[in-house]
Amino acid sequence: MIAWKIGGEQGEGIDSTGDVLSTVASRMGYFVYGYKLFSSRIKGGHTTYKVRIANVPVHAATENTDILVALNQDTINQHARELSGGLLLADSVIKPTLPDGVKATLIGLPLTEIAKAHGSVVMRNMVSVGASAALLNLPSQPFLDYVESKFARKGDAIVQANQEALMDGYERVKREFAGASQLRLDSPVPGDRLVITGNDALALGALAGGCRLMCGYPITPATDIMEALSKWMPLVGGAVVQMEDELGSITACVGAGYAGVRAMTATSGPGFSLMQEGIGLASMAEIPVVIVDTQRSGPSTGMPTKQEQSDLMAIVNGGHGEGPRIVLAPSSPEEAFEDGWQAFNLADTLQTPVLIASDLSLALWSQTVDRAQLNGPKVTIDRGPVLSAEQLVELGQDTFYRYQITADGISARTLPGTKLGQHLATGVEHQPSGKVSEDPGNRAKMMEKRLNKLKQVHRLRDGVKWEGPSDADLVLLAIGSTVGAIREAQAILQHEGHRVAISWLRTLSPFPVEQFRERFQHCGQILIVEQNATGQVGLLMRAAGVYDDSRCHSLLKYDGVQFFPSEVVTAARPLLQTFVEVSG
Amino acid sequence: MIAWKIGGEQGEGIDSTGDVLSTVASRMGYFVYGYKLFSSRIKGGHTTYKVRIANVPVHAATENTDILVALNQDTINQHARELSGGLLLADSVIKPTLPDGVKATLIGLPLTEIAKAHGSVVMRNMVSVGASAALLNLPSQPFLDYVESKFARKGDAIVQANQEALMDGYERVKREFAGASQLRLDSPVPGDRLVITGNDALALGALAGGCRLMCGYPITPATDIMEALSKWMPLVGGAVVQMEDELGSITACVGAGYAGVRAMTATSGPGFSLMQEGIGLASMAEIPVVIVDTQRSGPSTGMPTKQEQSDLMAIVNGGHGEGPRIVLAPSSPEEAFEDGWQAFNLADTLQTPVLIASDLSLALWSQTVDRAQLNGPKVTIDRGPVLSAEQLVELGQDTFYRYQITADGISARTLPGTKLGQHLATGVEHQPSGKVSEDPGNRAKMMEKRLNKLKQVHRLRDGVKWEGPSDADLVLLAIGSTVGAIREAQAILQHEGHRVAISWLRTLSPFPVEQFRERFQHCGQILIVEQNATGQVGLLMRAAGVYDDSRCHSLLKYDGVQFFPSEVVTAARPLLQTFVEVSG
Amino acid sequence: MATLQEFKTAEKSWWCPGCGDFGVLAAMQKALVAVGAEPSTTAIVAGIGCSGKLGNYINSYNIHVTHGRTLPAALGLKLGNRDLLVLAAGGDGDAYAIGMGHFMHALRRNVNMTYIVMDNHVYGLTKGQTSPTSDSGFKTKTTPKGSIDRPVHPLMLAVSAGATFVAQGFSSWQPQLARLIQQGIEHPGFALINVISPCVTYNKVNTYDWYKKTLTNLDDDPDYDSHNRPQALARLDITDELVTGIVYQEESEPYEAQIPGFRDVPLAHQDWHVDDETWNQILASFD
Amino acid sequence: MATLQEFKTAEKSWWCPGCGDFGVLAAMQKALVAVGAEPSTTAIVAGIGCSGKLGNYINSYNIHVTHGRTLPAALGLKLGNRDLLVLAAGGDGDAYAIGMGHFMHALRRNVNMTYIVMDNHVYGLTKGQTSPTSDSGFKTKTTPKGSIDRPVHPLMLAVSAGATFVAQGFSSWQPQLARLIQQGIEHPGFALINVISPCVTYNKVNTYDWYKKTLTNLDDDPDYDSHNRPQALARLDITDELVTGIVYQEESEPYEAQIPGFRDVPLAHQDWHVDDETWNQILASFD
Ligand SMILES: Cc1ncc(C[n+]2csc(CCOP(=O)(O)OP(=O)(O)O)c2C)c(N)n1
Ligand SMILES: Cc1ncc(C[n+]2csc(CCOP(=O)(O)OP(=O)(O)O)c2C)c(N)n1
Ligand code: SF4
Ligand code: SF4
Ligand SMILES: [Mg+2]
Ligand SMILES: [Mg+2]
Repeated sequence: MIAWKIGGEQGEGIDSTGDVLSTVASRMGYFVYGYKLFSSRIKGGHTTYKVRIANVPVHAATENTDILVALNQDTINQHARELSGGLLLADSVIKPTLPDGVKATLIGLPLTEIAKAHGSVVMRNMVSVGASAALLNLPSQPFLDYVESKFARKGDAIVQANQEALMDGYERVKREFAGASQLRLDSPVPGDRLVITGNDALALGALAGGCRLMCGYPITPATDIMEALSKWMPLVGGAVVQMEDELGSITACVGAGYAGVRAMTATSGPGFSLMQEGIGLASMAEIPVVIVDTQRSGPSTGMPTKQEQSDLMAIVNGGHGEGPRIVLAPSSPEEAFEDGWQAFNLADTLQTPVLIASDLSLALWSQTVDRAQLNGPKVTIDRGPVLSAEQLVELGQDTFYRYQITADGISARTLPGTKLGQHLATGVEHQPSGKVSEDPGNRAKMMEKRLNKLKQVHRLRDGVKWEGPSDADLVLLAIGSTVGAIREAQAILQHEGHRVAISWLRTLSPFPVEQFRERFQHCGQILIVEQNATGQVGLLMRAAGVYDDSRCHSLLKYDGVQFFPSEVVTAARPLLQTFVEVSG
Repeated sequence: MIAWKIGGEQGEGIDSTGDVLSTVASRMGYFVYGYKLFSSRIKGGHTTYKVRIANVPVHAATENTDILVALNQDTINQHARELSGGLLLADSVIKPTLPDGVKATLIGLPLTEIAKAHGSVVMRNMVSVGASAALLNLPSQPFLDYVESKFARKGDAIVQANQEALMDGYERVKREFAGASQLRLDSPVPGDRLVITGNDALALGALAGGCRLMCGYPITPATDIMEALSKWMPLVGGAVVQMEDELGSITACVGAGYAGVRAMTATSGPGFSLMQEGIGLASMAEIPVVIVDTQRSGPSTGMPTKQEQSDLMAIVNGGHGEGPRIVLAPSSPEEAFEDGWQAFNLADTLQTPVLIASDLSLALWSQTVDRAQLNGPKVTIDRGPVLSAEQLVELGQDTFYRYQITADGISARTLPGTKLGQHLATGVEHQPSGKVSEDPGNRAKMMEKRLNKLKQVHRLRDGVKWEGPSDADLVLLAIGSTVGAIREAQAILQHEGHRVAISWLRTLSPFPVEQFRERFQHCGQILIVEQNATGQVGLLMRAAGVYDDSRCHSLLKYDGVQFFPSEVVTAARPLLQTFVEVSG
Repeated sequence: MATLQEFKTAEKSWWCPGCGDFGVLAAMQKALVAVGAEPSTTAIVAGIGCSGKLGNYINSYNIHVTHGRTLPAALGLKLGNRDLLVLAAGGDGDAYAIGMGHFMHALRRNVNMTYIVMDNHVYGLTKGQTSPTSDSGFKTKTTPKGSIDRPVHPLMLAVSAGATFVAQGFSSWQPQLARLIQQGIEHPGFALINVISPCVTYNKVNTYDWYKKTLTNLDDDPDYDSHNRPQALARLDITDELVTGIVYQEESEPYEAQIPGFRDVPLAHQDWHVDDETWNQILASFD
Repeated sequence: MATLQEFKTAEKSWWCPGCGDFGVLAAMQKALVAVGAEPSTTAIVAGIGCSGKLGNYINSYNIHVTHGRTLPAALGLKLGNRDLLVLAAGGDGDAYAIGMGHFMHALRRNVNMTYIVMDNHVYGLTKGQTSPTSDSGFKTKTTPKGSIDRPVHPLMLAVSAGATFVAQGFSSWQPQLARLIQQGIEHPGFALINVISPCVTYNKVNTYDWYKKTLTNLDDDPDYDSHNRPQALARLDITDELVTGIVYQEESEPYEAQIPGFRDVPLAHQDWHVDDETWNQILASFD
């Protein structure tokens, strides 16, 4: 496992450097996890891109770095301390100096100058990649192949210039700093894999699940979903509409859901707050719709480019009144893909809004995924109970009862265009026929009908995941991207000889009470690891009546930085000691 | 205690009939509680107005009726069953018939005809009032005085015609149905009292507390607040602005709060959902603002004219991210008045949004209040820490640190216009100076600073009210207008010999944990009575860690009809029996 | 082809006797018959207000949304199934206060639908507050001394915002109103029909009589050319928008005809499975 | 009287080198000096976007609100303290997409404030999607085949919506821009200054050079009368709004001067206690 990081100013090509490295490493058969530090500004401002490379799956951020590529002294000052004996590759034009007390091998190369020699300063990323490849002791050919495929469309000259820049960096390190790097990755494990972010995986899942209309409004860190679908929708005959705001986005999706098309919107906190009213409409009129909230640091505008999981209360029950909402929480690109399509099946079968609680780290950071996990053409599409004109004729009623009271609360719908299926779908309380009604008896029945539908969710989906012994002394519980950190923490703790399990919630609402109870009945302490200040996962557990004061502990982080496994380990150890002491 | 009810079609003058009766009864020294049944339409549709009159305070709706005034047969069909031996006064033009099995004395009077004889059908309300007064065995003079004062501005002819119509109704009953009514109220208890709704009391409180700007958008049942302030603001030099929507309303109030004026908006569920983003801005930028949510049946448009308490989760934590919110819950006009002004003191001292969770029944139904309880000129105004230019000079800093970290989280502010006090107030995370910052250390401190402020709330205000023995066998717990029903239920149960207390929450957020624990430590069972389907007060208790599964029970109602004391009594009795059995 | 009767529902209307909305409903039903619409392929999106109850009285697919959001819902509905005849309807508050942003953007987007605004210059359902089209000086419970806002001029705004079809009708002038709605439906793009629909309960100023005195009918002016934008703007300015008829129209290609790759088969009816070839093409960018 | 230096803050700007917003900031500061403003009595409301960061760089009272809501915040701020000089500023997305409804209503309300829209025809801060003023055909990540929306015409809309002062400036033409902002501030009502402020990173079409070629300056046309509404509308139509200068202005009495009973002393400075007489007068209706 090697951790490589590059740092410089925003707009200096940092992103593409990291992208090249992770893509090539993945193609070679390694697993990668790549993540950035960036600000809510376009050019300037410090930014870093870190790539962890290993021959086993990697899902989390860490603190230490093996190779740091610095395009400015600022990067060295801020990050050299992470090196602890590693390699610092710096552009010699900045006259790099190591801060006091930092141990690292400084490798100065005129990155900018070399790039210019090959034609342009923008090729500095290729020089950096080449030099990095040499330090990683990787062969150069896969990088050259990548450059060829990436720039093929731009012509041979461009391909060649980039390849030469890359090789120049590669060879200078091999030549001038031979033996400087002892780093070596274990053998790759070839496989058919992709490098993908949670946002892209979710968009893929939606597309595979039949989403054919996306109405959205740009917002970090959700915009990628709209951008990805903007590229893909023309291929499948669907549409993306950039709306005037999020009020429009959600309502357009509700209108589309009523028409029978699978429609989705994706936003982050501020936009999500604006959607609360529209989501309530979908709950009340029983219209399928899918809403993604890729959470970021709040409240208000907060820190738009920083990680947080603090919209959970708003997502689960932030609308006025009491309408059914289903809330899914993916923790990896694979699960984002799965939720992307399952959300539509749930929305159609239960005729209610389905919300996906994603978060910035899951949304934006790319990681290795088996291609087989993203099998779009194989996805099942379940449109739920929809009646055709023929079926309506068979039914032989003179009115179509859109909101017929049924045992499970689910009533068949008709799509506009279907003969005899006309009805009123309204956000006002209504009778089974759809007609507005203020009758108390009807009201109570309708409330129960709608809320009852949620009981079906756990039948359709496993709400609580678990890895490790069922009678573990400690369970680390998380949601979203934090699952990557607890998984790595689990490995460390197990390595130390502890019996540790991890668990994560796949469905936040309705809360999977039974499944939770069953999973957690034999274990010891529970450490809830979440990225917010008020312990919202804990609050959801309390509301569900499964929070056990004697066993539950909380590890919160709300500084905008994603969890490191080491932090979880540090918080976990005392709990394990307690256990050992008590039982020992 | 007498219950009088009138029923007919919307737009037929039902409202004014009830208003006259309750106002005159109050002036005579009786306590009244008047409430309506109405639909979300303007004319047509069944409506009733019920007035309970007694010589002790009345705070709740009940099921039975002593006198029913029916302007149409529909009213008789729907409500005669409530009479159980009472009096049915019906317009003889409708040829009234009693439904099978209903026992009541039918008193037919040509109400419409009499009215026409006195000049116009609109005077039917006066005829009905006169006839009702006679059936109530009340003197006629106070009614005549009322008519005089009410119509004085319209001229003598109008006064006289109305008085004559009233007396005609009065005397016909005395003459033609002498002895039909044995109803008699106990002696009145003269006092200086008013008849007022929660909405008006809240608006009065706000005005008294220094609210000088109201920005709102009409919505049932909140509009009265804006309408009342529209009348009053010109008297105090303030303004009411009818905005284009609720997004505008909340943001205008935030802008005004920044300017240093006390600004308020009032809405109901749908509008409240739209305000979530703006409330978050106020939390983050630490700007005082007051928001009223007069809850109604949700979700979505729901039943706009029906009672519910189902926005609590949205009010307490419906915004994205985690910003401090203070949530008050008045249960009577007196408390609505108190919260009206206290909200502004809290908002100014803690520099954060203050939300008032009202409900339709509290908002719209009028009841008797001692004038001394609404003493506007005596209200204390605490503007919280605001620095003047002179104080800034004394401080001698070159930058003003608007968001200085302090022990209690509260930092002094400056109002625009103050020399040397310039700063940036932003919804983006910021340093103590107000400058934008994404630094993790700063972020964590700022989150803690803002959330810490909430600790002050319980010092400033009693969050849990209690009436009855502290070691009661059963406590009825409620919020808002439901407190009226539990208070009456308590009286009934105590009368039956049970030891019953009632308690209600005055502050919903931050939850008054300590006070709650202290209050509830010695009591037995707890019945939480609330008007929603998911038990939101219970959920708030669970989140606060004070929900005790072994003692807590829930009585929920979500059919749009307010609680009747009898329903509470019925649900309470088994719990008291359990107690008796267990302990006996 | 459906008859007028087929477009009616059994429900008794909740409007006050004499409300202008009755006329709007009737004209809409007539227009639907005139264009040969079928109840099952007609979809109506209604807003919140007295006006918004209109959908309850038409036999068709109806969705009654949140206040001010008819147009985004109608957009989704039409893109979801482009074979539907889509109508949106709501009040002046719904359209021009809370819905103003969507209105402006719907005009420039030009999705094929017809928008009927039932303009009574007041908020009816909330019991008579000023609306964006209320005259200055109009007294209501929120403006006891008279409104100090200057009214919104919806027709002028629509034309300025790039509307391709703008008309105004009057609830009492049924034949013209039905014809305007019909023409709006037949227009291949976004059609705005602002309908003067008096509120007999809360607006005692802009009454039927008042309109009969002040409205002029563009149909009666042989010189008026509804294809001439500057003329339209000028006429609206001079008349303070007190006109009926087609104010402005232009050739238009609807939005949905321009969406890249958008198919003729309605989205709702397509087979949503993605084939292997397309899938692999998409995944290629993550290799 | 404050100097230019006094309106600056020590903070280093977060804009890309060459961004048009630098010019807008500079012109605003110049205009503030020109009108004799003081930092302590100047209040700026900024929106969310690259443009919205402007408030961070002016020494004055600044409130940085949510996306699209500058104008309601500015309304509250001005009514809260009518002695303040109130400026609102934001991007074209902030103003004409999510903020469109407020924009239309601010125009008709006419509170005394100046609204500076930094129009770069693109969403800068979210990394280059189409904005409401983007040209048709503009290619971005959300419109890879080119935008099919027709652009909003903010000046035309403003004039139609009842604006009392409408101007357009260009970030590169400093003297004119500073003068326009100054005139906007001096106008006793709502003043819109749409400023062409190129985004050098995401808009490679509407560049400085492009504008220098296409913009015409109304100041250079001796026949142009900014008090003539029909002429203004016509000119905007012909030029596709590619003009700078005062497009339209009219005499105006601001909203706050018309509020019944509204006092001259700013609300924020009044004694808020209600006296007994007023109180009893109010309570009389509940007797
Ligand atoms: C978000 C929201 N705000 C406010 C309301 C309350 N409301 C219902 S109808 C209406 C306005 C009615 O006026 P208009 O649109 O002109 O329709 P009309 O009743 O006059 O036909 C309002 C403000 C609401 N339902 N939702
Ligand atoms: C409610 C909400 N939706 C979306 C966003 C994300 N967002 C931030 S700035 C922006 C638009 C920026 O464009 P513009 O207003 O033109 O400003 P510019 O950056 O071009 O100056 C958006 C959509 C947000 N902050 N809040
Ligand atoms: S209140 Fe006015 S708009 Fe509403 S139904 Fe009655 S007349 Fe029509
Ligand atoms: S992205 Fe564009 S608008 Fe934003 S700072 Fe850079 S140049 Fe300016
Ligand atoms: Mg209206
Ligand atoms: Mg922009």
